Amino acid sequence: MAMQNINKASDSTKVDTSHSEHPSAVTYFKVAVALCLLTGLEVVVFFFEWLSYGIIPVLAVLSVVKFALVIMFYMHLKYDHRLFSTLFLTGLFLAIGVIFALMALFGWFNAG
Amino acid sequence: MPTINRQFAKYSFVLLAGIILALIFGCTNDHPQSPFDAVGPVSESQALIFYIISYAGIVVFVIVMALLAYFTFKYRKRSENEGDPEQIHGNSTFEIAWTVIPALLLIAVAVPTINSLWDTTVSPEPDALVVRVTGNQWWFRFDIPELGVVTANELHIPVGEVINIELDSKDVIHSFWVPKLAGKVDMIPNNENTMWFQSNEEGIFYGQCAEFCGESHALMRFKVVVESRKEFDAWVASQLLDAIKPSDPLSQQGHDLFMSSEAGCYACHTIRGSQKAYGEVGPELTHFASRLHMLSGIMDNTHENLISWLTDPDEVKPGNIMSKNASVYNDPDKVLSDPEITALAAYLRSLK
Amino acid sequence: MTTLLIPMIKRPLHPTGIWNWITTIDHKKIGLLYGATAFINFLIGGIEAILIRAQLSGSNADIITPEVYNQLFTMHGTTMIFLAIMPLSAAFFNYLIPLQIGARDVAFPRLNAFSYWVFLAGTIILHSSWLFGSAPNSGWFSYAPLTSVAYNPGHGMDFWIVGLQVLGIASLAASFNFIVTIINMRAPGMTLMRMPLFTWMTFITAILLVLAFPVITVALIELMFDRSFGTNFFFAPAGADPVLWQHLFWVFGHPEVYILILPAMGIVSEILPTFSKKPLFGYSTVILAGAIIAFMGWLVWSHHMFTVGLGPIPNSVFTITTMAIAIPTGIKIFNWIFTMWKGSITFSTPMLYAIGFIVTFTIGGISGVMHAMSSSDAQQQDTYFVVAHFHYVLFGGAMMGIFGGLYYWFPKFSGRMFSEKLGKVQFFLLFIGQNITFFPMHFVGMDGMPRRIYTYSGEMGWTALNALETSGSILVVISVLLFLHNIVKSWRSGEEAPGDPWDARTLEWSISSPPPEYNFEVIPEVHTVDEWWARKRGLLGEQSPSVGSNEKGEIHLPQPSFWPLVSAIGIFIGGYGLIYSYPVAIVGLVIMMVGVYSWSFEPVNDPD
Amino acid sequence: MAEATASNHESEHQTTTGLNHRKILMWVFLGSDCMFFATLIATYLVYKGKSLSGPMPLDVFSIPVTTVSTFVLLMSSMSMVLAYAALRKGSLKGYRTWILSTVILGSTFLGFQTFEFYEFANHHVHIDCINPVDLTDYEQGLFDKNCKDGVDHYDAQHGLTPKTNLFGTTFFVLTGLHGTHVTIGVIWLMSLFLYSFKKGGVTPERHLDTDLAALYWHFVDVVWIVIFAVVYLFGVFEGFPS
Repeated sequence: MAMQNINKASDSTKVDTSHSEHPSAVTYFKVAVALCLLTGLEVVVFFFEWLSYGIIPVLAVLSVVKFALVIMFYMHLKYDHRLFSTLFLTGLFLAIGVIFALMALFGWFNAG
Repeated sequence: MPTINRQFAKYSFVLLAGIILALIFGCTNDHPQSPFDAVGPVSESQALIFYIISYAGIVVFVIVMALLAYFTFKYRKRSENEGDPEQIHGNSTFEIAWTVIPALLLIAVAVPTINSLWDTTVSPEPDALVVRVTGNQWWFRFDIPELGVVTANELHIPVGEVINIELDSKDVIHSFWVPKLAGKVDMIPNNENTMWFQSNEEGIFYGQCAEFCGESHALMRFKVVVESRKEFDAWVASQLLDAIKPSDPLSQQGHDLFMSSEAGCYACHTIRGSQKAYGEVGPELTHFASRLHMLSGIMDNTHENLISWLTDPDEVKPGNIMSKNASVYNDPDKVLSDPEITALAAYLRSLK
Repeated sequence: MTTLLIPMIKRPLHPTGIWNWITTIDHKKIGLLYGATAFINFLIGGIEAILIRAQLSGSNADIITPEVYNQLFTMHGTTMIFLAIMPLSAAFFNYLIPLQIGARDVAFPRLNAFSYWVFLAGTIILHSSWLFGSAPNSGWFSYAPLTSVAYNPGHGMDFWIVGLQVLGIASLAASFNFIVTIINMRAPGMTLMRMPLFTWMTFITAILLVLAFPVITVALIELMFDRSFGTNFFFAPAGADPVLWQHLFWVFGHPEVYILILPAMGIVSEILPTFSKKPLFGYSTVILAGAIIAFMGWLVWSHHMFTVGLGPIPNSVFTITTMAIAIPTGIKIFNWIFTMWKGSITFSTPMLYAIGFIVTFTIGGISGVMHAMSSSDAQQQDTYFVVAHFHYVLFGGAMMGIFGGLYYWFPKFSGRMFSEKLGKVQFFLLFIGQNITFFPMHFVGMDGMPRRIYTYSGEMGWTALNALETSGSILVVISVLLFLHNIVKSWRSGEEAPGDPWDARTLEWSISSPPPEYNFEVIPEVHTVDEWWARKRGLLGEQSPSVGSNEKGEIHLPQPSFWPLVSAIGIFIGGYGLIYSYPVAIVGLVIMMVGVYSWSFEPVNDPD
Repeated sequence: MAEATASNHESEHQTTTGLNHRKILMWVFLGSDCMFFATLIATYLVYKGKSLSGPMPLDVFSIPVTTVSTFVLLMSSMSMVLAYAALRKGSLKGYRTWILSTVILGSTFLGFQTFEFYEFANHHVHIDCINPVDLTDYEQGLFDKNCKDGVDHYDAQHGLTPKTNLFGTTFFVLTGLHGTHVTIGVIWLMSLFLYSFKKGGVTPERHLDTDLAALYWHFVDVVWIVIFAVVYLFGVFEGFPS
């Protein structure tokens, strides 16, 4: 929901591709609202004890969305040169890979 | 000038080839820690893989070097006014060939390797005799829980039987390695490992700690004595007995010293059957004199060696805990006299 | 406050002599500083190696005590890896990258100076541990828990931790700089696929480095906290698993191996085409293979840990990934060999080194595949077989490549020619010496000799081969001394070198030797790989480069600065502070902050 | 830090990609910093649930408090981006307002963290032995050990420090190093705020100085987003999900 609104908002913002490509303050504000809502959702989910391990995918998705919102809008990766995304995402994906590899090697994903 | 260089090159290659050949033929496998002289299924499997990859490697090396030598010879610049050669930028057929052929070769050697890896890692008889090995700076403690045997640095096992090993460490990381029986597996505190091996031959096999573990890492060795089931049973029976009581005045004096609070040996060593020697910091000494070697297998178990050890342990095994912590070694006022050392040695040598 | 400081310390605008070197931000001078410092480190590491070889020359030798022996091999490894090979590569990066891509300097000249001074600080910190009586003694990979205070009191490990952290800052700063330089400072027309191979390998190395060093940084922080503040990262009684250190170390350590070897591969890829008078065979394949090696460097780290007991599944996975690395490595070797195919080969000293590199590196590569076989590796791990393998890769590979590069670019660095005759003698001595030193190690290793033992008994049967190894190492020493003699003598009184003595192919040869301070009078326009070759041979046809107007008057070079040095001094003092006294560390931090602030507010060029 | 502040006033040379050197540098640095935090997070996860003694995450964490501090950090990101937008529009006044807000919000976050560390270190356990409610495993252990006949309650200090257990070690070092990043960011932004009073110090033309600080600041924010989920909210699980 929030994502869609933001997409609409940024679509409606006049994006000048030639010079200043950055979104308006309104967009920034909407992103902030979305971030707060998502954080709120995370905390609410946290108190749903019946979710048990189901909380992990939910939290993972919610924080990935938050992460993406900040780097795309606040850090302008959505509007900037692709090189910046490439440089950052190289480190990011490798980092995620190393975390998962170490978790696997220390038995996180063993049967059970 | 070029001729000088070429001659120099020729001689040096002859020299090098000579050395390599000497090495290959000079390398015998009867050395005490040579894994090529494999005596059990684990080390045999590992040696086989080594041979496969060595021969494959030598073939690849020879082909590559032959190509290199041929090209350097064939395409050397012959005269100063030789024109530019054709500017060849590449050749996809060649490049695909030297991608695909090595890949196939690697797949071919990967299959037996993975096979051997599982065979050598997973014990075929999980219920067979278990030996617990604990690493210490710088000696090995051996327990055979189901038989109640505890010993140090000299492990006896029966021939032709699977032995399951459990590895642990009391301090830093060590590694358990008897080259003729099996490749090494590390002994890590808080992270126990298992391995297995079997010996198809009787004999005494050398082992050594293979992971750097501090000052006297080089002196952390041990022996595995492989004997017939009958001899093994006899050894177990003798190990289960309590220590022999001192029978002559000298060893009695040594015994008293050992148990005295001045020397304090009892605090760290176990001599079963004695009143108070049940320390576990140092090696078990109940049947010390029954061992062929002393001090984690670095020397024969003789009176002279024992005297030199007791006189100045730090000289024999630098940095060891006994010379650091025992008051008779770190306090100049409490140094043992020569007669005392002789008595101690006599007592220890009596512990058959 | 710092804005007030700036006018008080006058900018070193026209310094001469020693101040010229201290405040320089010229990439060429920094490159030479790197090279000289790193070569001195190489000699120190060599002395350590010789002492090790002396102790091992016979059974039960008693030349040095076990404790000193342990310090020697630890410092030998650390020195050669972090203080010799890496900075020698960095010397080439510094000197050559701007020249190869047609730039006047690197992207951040002051950051470049900072890298050097911080590297020097790390060097001094590490070596000074000898003077303070407690050199690190746990091996270059310092496995926990041998590094904890309980088993390793004294400051040796602290020197190691701080030294590596400081060197890490230097390496990271340099790598950030080179990544930006290569991305953003290329001459017009120099697309990525027109860059010289050495530039490509530098680029890949720098990317590996910025991704790998943070891992060791964190591991070292964790170790430092364990030692200094009693945390439990590697403290087994609290439930910690010491294997974590090994994982973190090798997640860094394996890419580090490629950080060491890729620059040498780049150097060889420059030398072979030049002396074969042919372009590199399969230029894009070689680049791709380099990139794949770098990427796969992240997938294989546990092959250093086959005996740790990870279990058969991880060991199988890492066996396969490790073996797969042989494929791109093999591709490179074949491409190098086929560069000579149908060429017109001149056997100058650099070319001999390139060919020697192929020979020894192939041996190291094959023994590497032998280690990949996790089953039989259980018999090789931690024996002299491993020692043989990585010396073939690091000495026979990286150092041979670096020696080749030193000869190849010596005329460019110095403006003088070296003595070919001495160079060739030196090559053969080194080549033979290192093979006599390291080849028998395969055999003693497979004869059951563990590494890192200060003594062995005669009954083991290792004595003869060890004596042979020691005699080989003497040949290596003689040859290195010969190299020094050749370099010093030639630098002083060698024949003057033309701009392009080898009839080479890349842009650095299009300018005079040594290059002017501004490198290129006119920034060249690039049309093809091997641009300089194409220009010389008139292959560019219509597009032939215009000589252009002399824009010399408009060349603006960044001005020298004190602040990189001040910041580095802050780190240097802070380093000792972390080892001995935290208040001193704060003093160091303050000095660094002053340096960084002043640097930030100092313009690149003062207004005229 | 030194890397990030390198050569502030690089003149705008023509570059190969048309992008600014310093901005590329910043992104490479951030990519590299991902690996820094990945190693710390991996250490935390590898040791999760392996502590031999309490307190465990659920014993000390206060999710509402951390939610507030997370909210504060998210808001600081918004004010940062608004400061940058104001500068691009040429409003120096707006710039100062927003950047000061960011500094204040960032400092507030650090205040929360200090408070949290202090609370954890001085964690107090109160167990009602007669009518125990909602005991965590750790408290149950204390209950079993201490609540004998005739004891009606148990009170004790069971603080969590970096030395206490693996959880304490990994938690404090991970969040502490994040806090160090925030501190550096606060100093950086504060410097920009002060510099904006110097004539020509901060101008729309030199928006890059602020842009770089902003990128750093947002990165610190996204790292916290991960830490909040992985360290705090995953805290419901004492150990591995197996």
